[in-house]
Amino acid sequence: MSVVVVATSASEWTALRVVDSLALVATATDRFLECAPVMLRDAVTGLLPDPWRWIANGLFAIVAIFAVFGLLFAFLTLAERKILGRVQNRPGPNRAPTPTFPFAKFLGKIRTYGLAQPFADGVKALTKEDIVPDGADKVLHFLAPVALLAFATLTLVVIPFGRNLVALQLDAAVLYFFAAGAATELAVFMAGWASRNKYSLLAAMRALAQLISYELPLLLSWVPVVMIAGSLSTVAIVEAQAGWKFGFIPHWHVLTPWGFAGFVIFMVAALAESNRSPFDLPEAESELIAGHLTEYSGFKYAFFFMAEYFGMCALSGMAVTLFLGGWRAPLPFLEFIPSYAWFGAKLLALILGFMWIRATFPRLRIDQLTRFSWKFLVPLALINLGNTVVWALMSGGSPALALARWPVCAAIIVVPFVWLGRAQSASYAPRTYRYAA
Amino acid sequence: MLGTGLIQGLAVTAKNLVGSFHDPERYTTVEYPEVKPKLPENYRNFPFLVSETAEDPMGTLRCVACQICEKECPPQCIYIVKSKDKKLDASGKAQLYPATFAIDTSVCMSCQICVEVCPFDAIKMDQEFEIATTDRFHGLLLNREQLAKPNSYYHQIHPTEAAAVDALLVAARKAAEEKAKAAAAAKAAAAAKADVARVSRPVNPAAANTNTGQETRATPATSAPQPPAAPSAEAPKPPPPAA
Amino acid sequence: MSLSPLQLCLLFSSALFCVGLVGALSRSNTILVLLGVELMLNAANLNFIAFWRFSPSPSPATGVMFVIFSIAVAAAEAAVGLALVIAIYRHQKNIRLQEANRLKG
Amino acid sequence: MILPLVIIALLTIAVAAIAMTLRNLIHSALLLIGSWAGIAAFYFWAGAEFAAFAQVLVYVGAVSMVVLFAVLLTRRSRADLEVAPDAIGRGLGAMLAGGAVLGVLFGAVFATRLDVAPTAAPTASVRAIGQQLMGAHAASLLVVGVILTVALLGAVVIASTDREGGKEDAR
Amino acid sequence: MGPHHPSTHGVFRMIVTLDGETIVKLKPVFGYLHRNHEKIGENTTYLASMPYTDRLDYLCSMTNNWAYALAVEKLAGQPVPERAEYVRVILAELTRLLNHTCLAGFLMQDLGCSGTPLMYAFREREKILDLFESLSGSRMMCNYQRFGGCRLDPTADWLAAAKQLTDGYGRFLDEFETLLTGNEIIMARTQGTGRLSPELAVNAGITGPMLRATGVNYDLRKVDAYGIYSRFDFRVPLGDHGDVYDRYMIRVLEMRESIKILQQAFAAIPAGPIIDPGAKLRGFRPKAGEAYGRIEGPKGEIGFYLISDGTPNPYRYRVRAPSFVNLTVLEDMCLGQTVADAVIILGSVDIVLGEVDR
Repeated sequence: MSVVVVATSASEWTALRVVDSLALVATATDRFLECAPVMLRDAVTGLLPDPWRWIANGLFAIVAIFAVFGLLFAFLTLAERKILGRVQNRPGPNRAPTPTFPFAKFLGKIRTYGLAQPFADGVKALTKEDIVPDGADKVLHFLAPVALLAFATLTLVVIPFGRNLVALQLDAAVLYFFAAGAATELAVFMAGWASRNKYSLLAAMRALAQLISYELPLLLSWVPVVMIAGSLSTVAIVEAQAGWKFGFIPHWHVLTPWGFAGFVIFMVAALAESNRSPFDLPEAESELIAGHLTEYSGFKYAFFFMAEYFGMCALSGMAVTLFLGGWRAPLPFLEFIPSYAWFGAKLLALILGFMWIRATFPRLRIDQLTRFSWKFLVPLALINLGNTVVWALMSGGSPALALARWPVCAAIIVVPFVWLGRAQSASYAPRTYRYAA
Repeated sequence: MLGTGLIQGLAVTAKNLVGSFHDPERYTTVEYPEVKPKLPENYRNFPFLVSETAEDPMGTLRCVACQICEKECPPQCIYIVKSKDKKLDASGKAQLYPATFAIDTSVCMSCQICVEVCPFDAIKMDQEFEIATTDRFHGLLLNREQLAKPNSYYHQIHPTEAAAVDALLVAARKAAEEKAKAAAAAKAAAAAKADVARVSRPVNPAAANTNTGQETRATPATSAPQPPAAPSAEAPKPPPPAA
Repeated sequence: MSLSPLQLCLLFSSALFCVGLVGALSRSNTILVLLGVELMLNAANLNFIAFWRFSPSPSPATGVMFVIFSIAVAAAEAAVGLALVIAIYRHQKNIRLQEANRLKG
Repeated sequence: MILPLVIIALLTIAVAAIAMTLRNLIHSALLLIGSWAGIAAFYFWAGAEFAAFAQVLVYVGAVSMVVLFAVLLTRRSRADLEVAPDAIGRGLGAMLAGGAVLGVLFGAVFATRLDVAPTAAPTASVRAIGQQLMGAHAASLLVVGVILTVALLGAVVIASTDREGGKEDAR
Repeated sequence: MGPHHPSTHGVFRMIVTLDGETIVKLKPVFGYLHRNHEKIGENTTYLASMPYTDRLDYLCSMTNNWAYALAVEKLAGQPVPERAEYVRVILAELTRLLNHTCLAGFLMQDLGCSGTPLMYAFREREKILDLFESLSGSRMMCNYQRFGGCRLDPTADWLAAAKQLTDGYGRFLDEFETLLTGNEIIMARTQGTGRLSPELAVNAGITGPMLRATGVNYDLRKVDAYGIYSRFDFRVPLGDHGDVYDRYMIRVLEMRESIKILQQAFAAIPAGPIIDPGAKLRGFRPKAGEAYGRIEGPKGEIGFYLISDGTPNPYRYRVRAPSFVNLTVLEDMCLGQTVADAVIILGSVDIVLGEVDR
């Protein structure tokens, strides 16, 4: 599993609130595997005098995130093509040979079942000639992928990967996450505008319409979680999901009616936000060739690709933190597996879900897409807010009340879902066909 | 309800994803260079000339340069030049042979009409499909030497069809011998009669039982007996118009 | 003349205010004027936070409250302002400030 | 402790100044968005994280979109973006006014003795802000809510009369 | 949208004038694949142009061959033995399965599925093509029918393999339908797009599934009852909206009918000669006169009009290609739709450029 060595470092500028990482280690269960990464980091930063320790922490975190998510990106592309292939009854890439050096001829013969594919893609992306359309303003053309990747990486900083493995412990972490997420629209606009051709500008406008209209459901879907957890900081939210009921049902938010509805809305909006599967309109091959990415080639295109995967990882990481109990083990006796392993497993499960959906569904048209968001997701998210309030109010009293709140909340969310669903699908219905004589 | 159709769709793709690992029917790729696909017996690619024996392919070509296939070929991609002299063919008759027999495989669309119309079963369809060449002109113009392949090779690629063709040939050759013997016997009898009736000299038009020139294997008018298993190689040849 | 951090912040915000002012005055394109005004607004917010930061009793975060409300209102103002710009543009096909002097229509 | 403040301040002012003088409209708009980010960094330094993220979310996320859309919709051809340098007189006049205002403000700042103890940054935790928002300022919160919706509807009505006008932001 | 736009099936160009997203005017431009098929037909013998008919609609060569053979048999009054008729029906229905599966795959590809339904469709198509290859020698260019019957007699195990395939085809269709027909996204995108009114369809001479999707009951297999179709009982599905979804559903239902026909044909195929003994292969000189043979191809009515003047070459050789005729109404269906829909509508018309340009 990907070992994430991420430093716990207080936000630099508020010196007062430096949380002493050593204190945290003591409270955590002292199994070696669990706090190996933190101890490793402390061993390194211990040598440095005080002001430099903070910088070392920061660097450690940055290096760790880029290393882990860079590799994850590489193998995710491979996993995507393998899964797509297997769904379509074909093997997927397995022909990439291992690099042969003059002295090691036999190296090329090893059948690498496709594992060398990401590196082959990387080399291909690097060596591809980098075309910049003459009309484009060079600065923006270059800046767009960099900005997109920067914002995507910024969002990764705040997700708690393990028991005390969070790069930046912020008070308003979730708000920070979506602030950085909202900035990606800027980069998409820059990309569309900089490549100076009609198609990519049209596609950039479409992409923006999509991003903006799906940002609202995204934001509204995590408000209930914050209301129940009582704090905006991701570490506190994971804390709120601790403990088990009746010994084996974990307190995860997803297992409550409003939590499940919020999770579904969050995932659908995340799909749209990262331009994947039913909503991948900007890169709709059949209409606009490659959307706002038409004019990019070579390494810059790989950057866009990487930013998309980083965005997908960040969004599904946040979904895991908010709804699936971050790095918590599902069952008490499974505690011995290190926490970041659990986080990794859940993250991969969600991303595989993304790919599975990509392999199955066709694309929505732009007007259906925005209508779906405004007429279906936003009202549903608002109703979900009301639902959480009811849940919270009823949770106070007697156990009977506690039991009663399950059906009530479930009803509150299911009835509008069905009613809105019917309104949404009014325009089409499964048809029966008559036969001639 | 809104999501049901979508969920069913997901279930189908999941079934395929899982299926592709254990169910051969759901994993159809054959990794070509390592694993060669098995070709059906009737598969046809470009034609080749059948020669009786393997040792001297050029000498024992069945083709008698009758140029029927050259006329019938839709894209006209066969080019034949008749030889001046004659040589004995398998059944001992003196036959012409093609001095040059070239097929331009860049034009040929392997439609197999030449095989149908050839009365001597001299040209058959090959199964060799890895014939990429770098040279566009000369590489694709196959001359006589490149086209000739032994009958044994023909048996190897089209077993049932070849067996049927050989059966027909052997039958035809036997029929030819009997006719030759009958003709010899008739000649002998005629000679004897001639001596006896030298004086009366009746002129009886010799039934043209042996056509000179093209020795055609007049297959019986009714269609070739249907070999139960083997597909009949050619449609029965109508006796060509009297030479 | 040791400058206390608060004074530094004030210098920073006033400098920003002046840049916004210059921008608003010097450019003829309506959108840039609006952006200049927006910049001036942000400079004001800056002062609030600065004073809250160095105020003796930071507990009731009034400064921060003020900033949040002002951001919200400024966003609404920007939206309406730019809508006006588009309306003007449709009217007179270019958005040079000087020519927007006809009140008719 | 002062160093980060100085860096942020200089950076933001520089970016804002360049934004104001640039010829290409799109570049200046983008640089201005950069300066907003600088201001958000200042909030972050000052400890008001909530304000910083609000600023980023509202300005860098949404208002920038509105600005860029407005810039795009109000041009006929690419040439419109190269805004011709306006009359020098106008520029000079603006510079003079700005300089005067700057002088006055700097004088005021230097004159007052604001001896403030370099106390540690007060932490405005989100919970505290929440309580105050809902507590003392609940009424104003609702008013702001109303303003936003009214502004939103107004903007949409103004912009899209006959032709499909500016795409107003959802905020 | 240029000649090699990724979504047109082959070299086909649409000049589309847009107002924002909706289409105001659409002018199809084709002819990029014109190979002078009909002039060649006049310069070669009847037999020689048989392999060329494979290249007309390269997806279903068996039905092209049959249409041409039917026309020539009508011209020359050539009787066809019983077994050949059965083999021809079996091959035509197999081609219909093949073509409709391909169409469903391409349509889903235009809709945006990243290849999954297309791969399932091709997996089934490969099985049918393998059958054709083991029978006629080549997967797509079969050149299998002759005037008065077929070239080779299908062996018993070929018939068994084909029967086993048709029995398994029902299962594939069910899986395909659960994946696609109930899918809300597909229903939302295709229902109501590219609507074709029955009157316009009839006036424009549209034939095949497109016509039946608008509700007009016209299927040559019932109208002409050529060959021995009168012996099989099968139903003709009719749609009533005439939009893209109907055309897709009509084709899926037709596939189910074809399976029924195939099963009946396999049960009743007699032994006997595969080609009429009197059939002449070379030196085929039909008496002077003209004939028009047509069959219900997967894309519509494919017909051959021949005038012979007693010489081995036809005097006039004309092909009535269904794709070409169905394409004429493309503009009427696309008006008012968005660009994304134009691509789907083109996909649902199911054109093959080889047939359109000839």
